[in-house]
Amino acid sequence: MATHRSPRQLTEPEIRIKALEELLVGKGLIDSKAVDAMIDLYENKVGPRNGAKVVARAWSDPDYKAWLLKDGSAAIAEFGFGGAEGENMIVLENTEKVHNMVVCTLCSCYPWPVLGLPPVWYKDAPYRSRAVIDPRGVLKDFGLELDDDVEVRVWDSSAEVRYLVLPRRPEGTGGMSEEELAELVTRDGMIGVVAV
Amino acid sequence: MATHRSPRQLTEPEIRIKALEELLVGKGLIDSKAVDAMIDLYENKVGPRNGAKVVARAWSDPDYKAWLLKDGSAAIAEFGFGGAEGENMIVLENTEKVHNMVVCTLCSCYPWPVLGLPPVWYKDAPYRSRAVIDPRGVLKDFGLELDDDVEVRVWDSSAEVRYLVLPRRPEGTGGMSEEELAELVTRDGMIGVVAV
Amino acid sequence: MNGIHDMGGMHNFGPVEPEENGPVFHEDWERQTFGLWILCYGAMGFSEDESRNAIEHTPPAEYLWTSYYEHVLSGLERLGVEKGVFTEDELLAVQRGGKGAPGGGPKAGRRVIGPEEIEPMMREGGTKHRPEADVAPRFKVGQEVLTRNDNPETHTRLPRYARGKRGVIESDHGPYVFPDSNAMLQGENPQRLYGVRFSAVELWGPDASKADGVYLDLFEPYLEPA
Amino acid sequence: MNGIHDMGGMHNFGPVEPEENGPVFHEDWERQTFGLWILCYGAMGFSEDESRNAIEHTPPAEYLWTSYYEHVLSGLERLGVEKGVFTEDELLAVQRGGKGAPGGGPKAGRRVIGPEEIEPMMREGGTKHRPEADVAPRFKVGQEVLTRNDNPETHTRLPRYARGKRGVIESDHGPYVFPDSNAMLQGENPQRLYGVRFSAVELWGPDASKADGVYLDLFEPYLEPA
Repeated sequence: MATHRSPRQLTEPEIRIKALEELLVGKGLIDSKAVDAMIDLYENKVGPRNGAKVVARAWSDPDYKAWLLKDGSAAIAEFGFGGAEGENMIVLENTEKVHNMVVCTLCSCYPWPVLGLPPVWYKDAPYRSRAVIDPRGVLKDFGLELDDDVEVRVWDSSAEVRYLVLPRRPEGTGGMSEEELAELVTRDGMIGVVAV
Repeated sequence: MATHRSPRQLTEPEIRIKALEELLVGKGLIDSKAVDAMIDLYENKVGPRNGAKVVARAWSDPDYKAWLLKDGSAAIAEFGFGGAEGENMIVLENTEKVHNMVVCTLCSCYPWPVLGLPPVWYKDAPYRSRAVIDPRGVLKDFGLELDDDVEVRVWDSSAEVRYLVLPRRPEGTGGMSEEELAELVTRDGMIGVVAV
Repeated sequence: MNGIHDMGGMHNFGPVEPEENGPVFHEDWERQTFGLWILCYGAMGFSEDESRNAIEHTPPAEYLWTSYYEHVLSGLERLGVEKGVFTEDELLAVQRGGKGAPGGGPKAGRRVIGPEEIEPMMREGGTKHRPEADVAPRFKVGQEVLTRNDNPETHTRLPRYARGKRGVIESDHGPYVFPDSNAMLQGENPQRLYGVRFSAVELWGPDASKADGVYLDLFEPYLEPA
Repeated sequence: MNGIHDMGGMHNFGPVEPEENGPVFHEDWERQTFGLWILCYGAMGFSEDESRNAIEHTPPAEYLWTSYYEHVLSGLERLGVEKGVFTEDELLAVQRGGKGAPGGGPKAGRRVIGPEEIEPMMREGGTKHRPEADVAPRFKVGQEVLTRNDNPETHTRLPRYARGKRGVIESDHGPYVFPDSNAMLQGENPQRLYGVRFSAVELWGPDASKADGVYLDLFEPYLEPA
């Protein structure tokens, strides 16, 4: 009886993933080289630098910005970004009076083509539980304090639409090129948990 | 980084309780013999046999039953049962058409003077989570299937009132004495998860 | 607090495992934890509301991973530090075989309860009913009420599944100590306590059994007229 | 399912720990789990809705105690068995250094995806938008709606905190695959998807910020006219 409440002992994840891959490769269902290619794609090729380019263009080109806010998927595809977990994109503009932030309370939906894979905190309980009930408290954890009259809009991406935040262009960047602007854009700014 | 998500290692409860008692005894706040007396009271003296006596009396004596249903605390005090976690008692009568069951979803409130300390399952997540949303499913786990037209009343003891279920008196017990009847009454019957 | 303890209505915890004639305690440490816990109410100087509040603050993963008396242990360790009875370092030192500092805490001078006092003390109990409190009822039996949809980060006894829901007052228990205040050391602040019935359909939607209902004892500040 | 994954609005999980420039993967096994996971969609033959459903079925204590890619592992192990790709015994045997049986599972004859196919496949993606589906909208932008208070034990994308709540339709995204059906292998059953705004006060009570709101994309069957 004493142990019936004890949680089941979990095998180390290293052993579990190794066994799973070995099993599926052995059954001829998986090519290990394809696994490596998948990892390489999202570890080294697709990431927040993509989103930064989109944001920098929107900061530089009013027509592009208008298009981006009207049809996110199409305007983002202009850069060749799209596909898995970003098929249907909506871009949210931060202004003086509106601050947008994105969460997925139920799992960790995230716009891969423009931001890559989500950071650890985005997938964890503290962010997922608090973002919808205490967004201003979460923003403080990230060092951002907003005035009471700024409207905070929290986007809980509960279905298949994915959201990218268009941060406010920082002051004093008037003379910068698109490439220089892109350097200023952070992943967290495009999730909407910090200003840029 | 790899470990920042790992749960904190918990010291074995054996070590924790020993340290706690040693510390409090050392500070002159606790008498170990009083701890033993507390354990003895609830391990050996106060338990569901108390409640069974109350139920058997109610089955045998219509006046007592009427009193019990009207003023549970007073009628139970007749037996000398009362005090901690049973100061304010309400007794719920099961009938052909109404089945009562008791839970405490928020912790594990339970009528100690008549039932003793709660069983493990009463304190655990499966019972606490399901009793209110799927009482008939829980009753099936205990082997009790009720007709659709029986009204199930779930009492979530969320404040300081404590509930005791008065089970239906079994068929064919007409000639039994109060003592014999008390032998039939089970703890689970008085929580309302089984019939008697 | 919308904590993990507030689990009414959750799915996926598996079946209930009945245990008809199990022992009261399954392990010696459970036995000791129970006994010490009840004495700590007096020795550390906390109320039942504070005890519940402390237990609820067990970190959620730990709350689900460990058993009831480990939650109690967690609560006692938290309260001992909060009440200034001992420091965390002191506790850790004793766990490692060291010694605690003598004295400590606001209750250090208190009279220690002896074994012969236990039974009378527990048979006496301590009701939280405050019939003498001058709080006229706002609601009457039979009246429809709507529970508030408050989400305090502090202790409360209105479970999440029963918030923003329509029910009917079934009974008026009179004034009781208000846990939301008492757990926060803001006084007993007695409030009228009502037995309220909610239909299963109201709580869980149209697929729930039409016949069934859930009854909760709710304090007046949790309720609004429907 | 009212599972532990549905954690929006819960308290006591502690502060968010920002990590500005962390690596994409913190451990080699996370890297491998991610890569294998995405390939398993094809190799085992499951949809994203089934994947989410499997991950949600991680036992609650384990869900909180372990990290994201362990939930994924748990989901993959569950799906592999459910889909008949391997047995639990077989998996355990391989974990212990044994060999799995050759073949197995409905997808055993499927063409294996090679490394050169990865990038085009992911850049193509697979939208769940079904503009061609003939489902006329029941609601229009600007309309007030009330979310249903259903509590299915099966997969759904209406979080608990947004049930029985009043919101306003902000946008109509058109027809999308309905996860509640698709996760249960009951077909795509496309339903109109709406962006709905809820005020923070409606969701969390009068103490919430008056200015703020939460936006959710909700399928038409989740909604009723207000």
